[in-house]
Amino acid sequence: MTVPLSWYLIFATALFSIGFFGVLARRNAIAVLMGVELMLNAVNVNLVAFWRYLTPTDLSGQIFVVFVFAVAAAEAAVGLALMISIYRTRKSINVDELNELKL
Amino acid sequence: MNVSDIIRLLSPELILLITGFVVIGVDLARRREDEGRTAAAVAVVGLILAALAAIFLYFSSPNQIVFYTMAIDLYGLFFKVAAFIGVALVIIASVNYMAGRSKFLGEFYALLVFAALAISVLVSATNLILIYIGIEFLSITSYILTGFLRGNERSEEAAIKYFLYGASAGAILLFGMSLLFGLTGTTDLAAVGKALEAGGDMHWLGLVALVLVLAGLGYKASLVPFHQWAPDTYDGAPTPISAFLSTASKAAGFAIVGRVFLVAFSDFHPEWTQVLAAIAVLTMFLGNLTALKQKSVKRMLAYSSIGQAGYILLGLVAVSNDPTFGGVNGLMIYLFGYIFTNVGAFLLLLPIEKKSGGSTDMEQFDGLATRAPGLALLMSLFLISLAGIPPTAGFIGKFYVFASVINQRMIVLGALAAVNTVIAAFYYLNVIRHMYFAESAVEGGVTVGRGLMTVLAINAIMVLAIGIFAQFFMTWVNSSLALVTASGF
Amino acid sequence: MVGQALFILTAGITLLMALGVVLARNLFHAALFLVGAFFGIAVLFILLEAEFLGAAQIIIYIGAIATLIVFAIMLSRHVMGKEAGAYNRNWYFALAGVVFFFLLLGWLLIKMPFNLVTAEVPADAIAQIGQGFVGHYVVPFEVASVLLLVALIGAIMLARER
Amino acid sequence: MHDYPFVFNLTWLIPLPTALAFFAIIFFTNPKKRLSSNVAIGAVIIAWILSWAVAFAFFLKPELTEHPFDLHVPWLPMGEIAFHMGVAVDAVTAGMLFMVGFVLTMIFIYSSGYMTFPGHLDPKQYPEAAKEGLDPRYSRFFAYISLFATGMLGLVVADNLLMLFIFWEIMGLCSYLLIGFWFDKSYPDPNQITPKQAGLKAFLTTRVGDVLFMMGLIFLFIHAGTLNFQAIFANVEFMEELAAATVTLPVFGAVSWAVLISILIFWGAIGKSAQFPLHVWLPDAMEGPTPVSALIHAATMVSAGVYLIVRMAPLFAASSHGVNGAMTFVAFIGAFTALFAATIGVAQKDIKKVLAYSTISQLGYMFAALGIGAWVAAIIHLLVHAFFKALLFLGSGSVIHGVEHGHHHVHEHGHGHDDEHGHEEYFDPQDMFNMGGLLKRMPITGWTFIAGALSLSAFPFITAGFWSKDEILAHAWDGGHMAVYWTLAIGAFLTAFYTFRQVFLTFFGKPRTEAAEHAPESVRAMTWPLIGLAFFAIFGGFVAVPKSFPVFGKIFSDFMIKLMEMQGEFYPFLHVAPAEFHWTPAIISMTLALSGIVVAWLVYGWKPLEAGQPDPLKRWLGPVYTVLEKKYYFDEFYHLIAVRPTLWLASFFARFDRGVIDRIVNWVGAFGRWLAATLRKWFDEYVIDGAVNGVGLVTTWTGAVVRLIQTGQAQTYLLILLLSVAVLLLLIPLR
Repeated sequence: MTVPLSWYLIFATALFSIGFFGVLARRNAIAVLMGVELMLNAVNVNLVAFWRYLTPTDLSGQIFVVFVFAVAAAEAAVGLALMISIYRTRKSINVDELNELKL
Repeated sequence: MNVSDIIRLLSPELILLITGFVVIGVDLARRREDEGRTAAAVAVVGLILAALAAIFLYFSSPNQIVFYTMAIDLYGLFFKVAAFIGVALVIIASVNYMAGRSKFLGEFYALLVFAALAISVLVSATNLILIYIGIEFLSITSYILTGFLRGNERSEEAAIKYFLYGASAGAILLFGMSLLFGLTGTTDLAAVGKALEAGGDMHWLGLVALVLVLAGLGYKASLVPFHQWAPDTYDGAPTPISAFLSTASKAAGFAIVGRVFLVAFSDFHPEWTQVLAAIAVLTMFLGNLTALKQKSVKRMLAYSSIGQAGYILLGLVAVSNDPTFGGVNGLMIYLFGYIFTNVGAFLLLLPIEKKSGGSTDMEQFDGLATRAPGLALLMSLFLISLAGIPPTAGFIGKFYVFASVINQRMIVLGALAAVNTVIAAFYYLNVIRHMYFAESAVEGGVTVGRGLMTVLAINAIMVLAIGIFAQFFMTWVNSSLALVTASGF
Repeated sequence: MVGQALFILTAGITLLMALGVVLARNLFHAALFLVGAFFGIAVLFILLEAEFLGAAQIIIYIGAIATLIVFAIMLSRHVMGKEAGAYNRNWYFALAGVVFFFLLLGWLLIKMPFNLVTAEVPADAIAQIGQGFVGHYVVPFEVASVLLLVALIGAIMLARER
Repeated sequence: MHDYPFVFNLTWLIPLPTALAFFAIIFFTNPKKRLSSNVAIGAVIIAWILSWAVAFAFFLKPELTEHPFDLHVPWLPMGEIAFHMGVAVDAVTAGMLFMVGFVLTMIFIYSSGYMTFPGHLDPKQYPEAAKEGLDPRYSRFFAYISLFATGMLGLVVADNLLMLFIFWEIMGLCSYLLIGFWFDKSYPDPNQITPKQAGLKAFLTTRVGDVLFMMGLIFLFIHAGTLNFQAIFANVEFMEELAAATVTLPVFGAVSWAVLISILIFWGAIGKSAQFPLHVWLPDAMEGPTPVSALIHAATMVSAGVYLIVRMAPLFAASSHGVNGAMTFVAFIGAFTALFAATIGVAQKDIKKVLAYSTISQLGYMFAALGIGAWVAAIIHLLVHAFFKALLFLGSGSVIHGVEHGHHHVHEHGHGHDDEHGHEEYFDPQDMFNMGGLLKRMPITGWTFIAGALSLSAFPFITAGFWSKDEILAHAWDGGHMAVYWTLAIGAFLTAFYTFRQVFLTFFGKPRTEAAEHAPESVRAMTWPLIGLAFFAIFGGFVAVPKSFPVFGKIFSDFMIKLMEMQGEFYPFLHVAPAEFHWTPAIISMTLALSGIVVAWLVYGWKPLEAGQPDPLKRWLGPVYTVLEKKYYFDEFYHLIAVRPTLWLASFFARFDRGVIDRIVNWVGAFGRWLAATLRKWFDEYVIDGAVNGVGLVTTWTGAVVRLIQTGQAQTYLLILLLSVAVLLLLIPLR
């Protein structure tokens, strides 16, 4: 355990922020979804690091991560299905072109 | 705790689970023949059974923790009953609307039942993991339901925006939860609360987690500035789903915000009171002022429901131990009445949309009093309730929430809320004005199906009943304030 | 020291991969970078002695989610030609916001007082995880399975040809 | 338990028939116009019978004042106790029931005759309604007034403040619907307010008062734990506590809770009863059909404000122990409004607007009375005023109707000048200068109107208005409130003047238009209610003749005063002292009232105006009158300090030296106009425009902000989410 906990946290925050940038800046919805996946992964790193450094004998942290996997998979499936569906209608999945609904 | 106890305590959830599968099965067997009517009927019966089970539990064995992560307490049961009724009303009203719009009607009703299941789990959850799963479960079913009208650009756009917003907010929520876990080493809400209380000098760093969790949960309750998905989504979604999202789903959001803040963040009460007060003021003003400028009634209701969220939040801001004006009881009765009022108002748009071919602009309401006096009267009743004018459910809710605020000596907050009711009265009345004081450009009456009429009538009766027999409902609410904070089996 | 070096190497590569995901103009390349980032995180899990999660990460993220993403890219491929820009017009605001967020949150996190516990990971960790799923966390477990089923139904319904 | 007559148990039924009628009309009888009106009239007659049964049962047992009837059921649980809803009957309620039941019935019957096919609608558009000769929305009108009646009756019998508030709001909603009833009416002059706008204005203005009222209500509830009138006012300790406990407010400093609550509640009354500065909605509310004006201005909504303060009087009395007595505020607002509105009434040409300002003024009398502690006088004047003001409004409606018919008659027979040009010039059937000589054409309307006018002018001895007004003035004199006394006395002169200006312009002289020449008398459904109301307008006041007054005092008992005094003694703090009859103030007020009538006769009655001849006041006042005529909404200062003295001085001097005074008047007029224009400009620019622009600016600004952020771009939303989170996080270390 030579690596300080804060290194993991900073890494996770950086990964989270990079993912968030992808969410905010990419035009293609699939790329946005990839950003979301990065964010979830960052949180997983957080959780596992906390588990290892704070409660190594209680496996709740790891169990939490498994649930995040499940949710991420479900979310990706539904999200991608939505994108394919909207692609069929509009022939585009650029997020910034989806602005028929506003104000 | 033996098996029969578990089955009994989880009976609402189990009934919903079985109902969901039965609905799909029934629809597979009868597809095309009845346009989903059987499936809808089964779903409604299942929801009513689940509500009855919840009511039964309410009287039998309140306040127990089941399987470490769920508290079967009166607080949760209250929201369960409210949400089940709301979803059942939405389903009945959807039958005519959805027939012909989609081939997957069984799935539609099954998803609504599963959404009810998600709410049911969420409002009872006392563990960060279950809260996360519950929120995401509710969100994912909502995304699908919002985008259910395949090929309809607005519905699809609404769904994808909701999805992107919800997924990102979910990640932020999760980040906050991971910090809570890191600070306290546990995922149980009560234990988190205790650990934060014992946190010593640095305990205020828990505020970081609080902010992230607030953003992640607040979006469900459409609190400003986490509300922006809401108007677009309510506008584009199938109208019954807008009704669902702005009522039952929002109620679940408030329920869980309430539980997390009261149990896990109880030590931060002075801090979050200020933050939530600011958010409530922002939410009220933004919702109401923007609603003022809308030309489409559907969009106006979307913004109005944001404004309403601001009033509801005041209940949490003014939380106290006062037995009469404790704040949370105001929040609960407000939400309970609001479910009926807003479901009614949104569903009333269905016949209007049908008549106009999709538009809900103010002009479509012109002269409705002549063309369909009953419908106009019902709409007026719902709008009056939203405006908080007695003797309706909306008045009772506002009365308790405002009284709690004033009771806490938050005079400025009370005054700002009062200003908002005046602004809101203006745009609600504007619709009444269109219905009663304008010559209609459109000719002919508005037809309302039997199912929808039943739902509207139930809503109207409930709106008035809560207003008139407030004694009965408030007794119920006041007895529901119990929050299970103990952990363990 | 070896641990630290290993961490810095893995973390650095993972962050670079992540940057690749959000910066690559070609979506297909972005997906490949994503697989790389997932892999790097799996390595970090193993460094943290969470072998089970490392394996699960590879199976679920790379085996399922990344594959799904690639499918989706292929299904909507010809839209992402060279003509469309990869970023929306507000990307610099986004960049500034994200950097601000990172600095702020990073600073707050460094100040956080965590109660570190030094202990060995139990030998039967995987068994304990399994027990957790049928013990304390049985309700989330069941709910998650229903959630996956619902997502499946929804995804099929949404993505099917009309 | 006390022994109450059985009929009291039926009190809660009183608001019910009209409520049922409302639903019956909306859901069932809507397509059948005559059936709808019959349902509504039937319902209101049942309510009337019930009201009078309860009222007389009380009058027959005056000893009940010591333990008023109260019947209630639990409604909202409040911790241990529950909030009760119920009905109560005391002397005030009985008096109100007596008046409200009767006046409502008269108005309903009158409406069935009044709501004929209106002139502003195109008969081709509504062929069916035009054939029947009834308003196309006839049924709806009766549905609305039924609900309105429910609101008023419920308000009167309510035994607690919250229930009162609920019925109060129901009335507010109905008044909105009713004022805007002819929403499709528009005028050639874009500046003239339309019914639609007037309804909204009324609702929003009163809502300002309502919000403050509700705040007061909540404060009172938090302190008292109940809102039941008897429970609060009978609790002497609590009232003393409330008067002693202070709260520190920004700007005002420390005030007692009793004062704060009283003043907050009083604001509700200011809005509802159209007192300064929330009076602006009432004159515009004249855009509604005339029976509505009678409903709102006479019997019901506006008097609800006075009734509220009558009910809350013990609290006001308790609050005046301290320095900043709330009653001083009430007296000031009342007296000021009484004079201020009377001055405006002088220069109106719309027959209904005169009555509107007169109503504001008379309500001011009642508040002034309450403010100086003349509780009984206020109640008596409230009851009497309702009769004669309903009479005057219905009478004016009858006149308008007649003139409108005359106008149509002229057109149908083709000897109007307008037809030659192929288009119709706008004809205002409410303009008094289009009338004249109507007494011959419409004798019943005319004579009953004159009866009402005499009563309003407080014609000595024989009219109800004299006795009730005298009671207020006597109290002011007795109590040494000289400022109030003289303000009200001058107001009495003006009242007599403008009332008889109206009478002479409308009913005497020669008809000034062909329309007036051909005006027929109204149908019986309209004239009978006039006769009924006229009876009470004249004789109703005899219940208020003081015992000490010679001859009359012996003949008529002062039974009503006695009853109210007994009731007042039931409430601690109220200190109801009977006013002695004094010749000095009585003679002063008599002189003023009579001289008002005489001056009106000199100006308008002596040499009646010819067709097209302008108002003589206009000639003498020149520019000032133009300012008034242009419907400048007479901003308040202008009226008090410029127009009124000018008008008054002018009309006074011009009588005996026209030549000399002309120049001075012109100068004063010019000065007045300059002052008015300046003040108005200032007022408009900084106050009205400021407020309007402020509101507009805020909504525009919000709109702009929302447009900026609600772009439809999901990623922008998420960026705002992120930045919001970052800002909230930033607050943590900055804490």
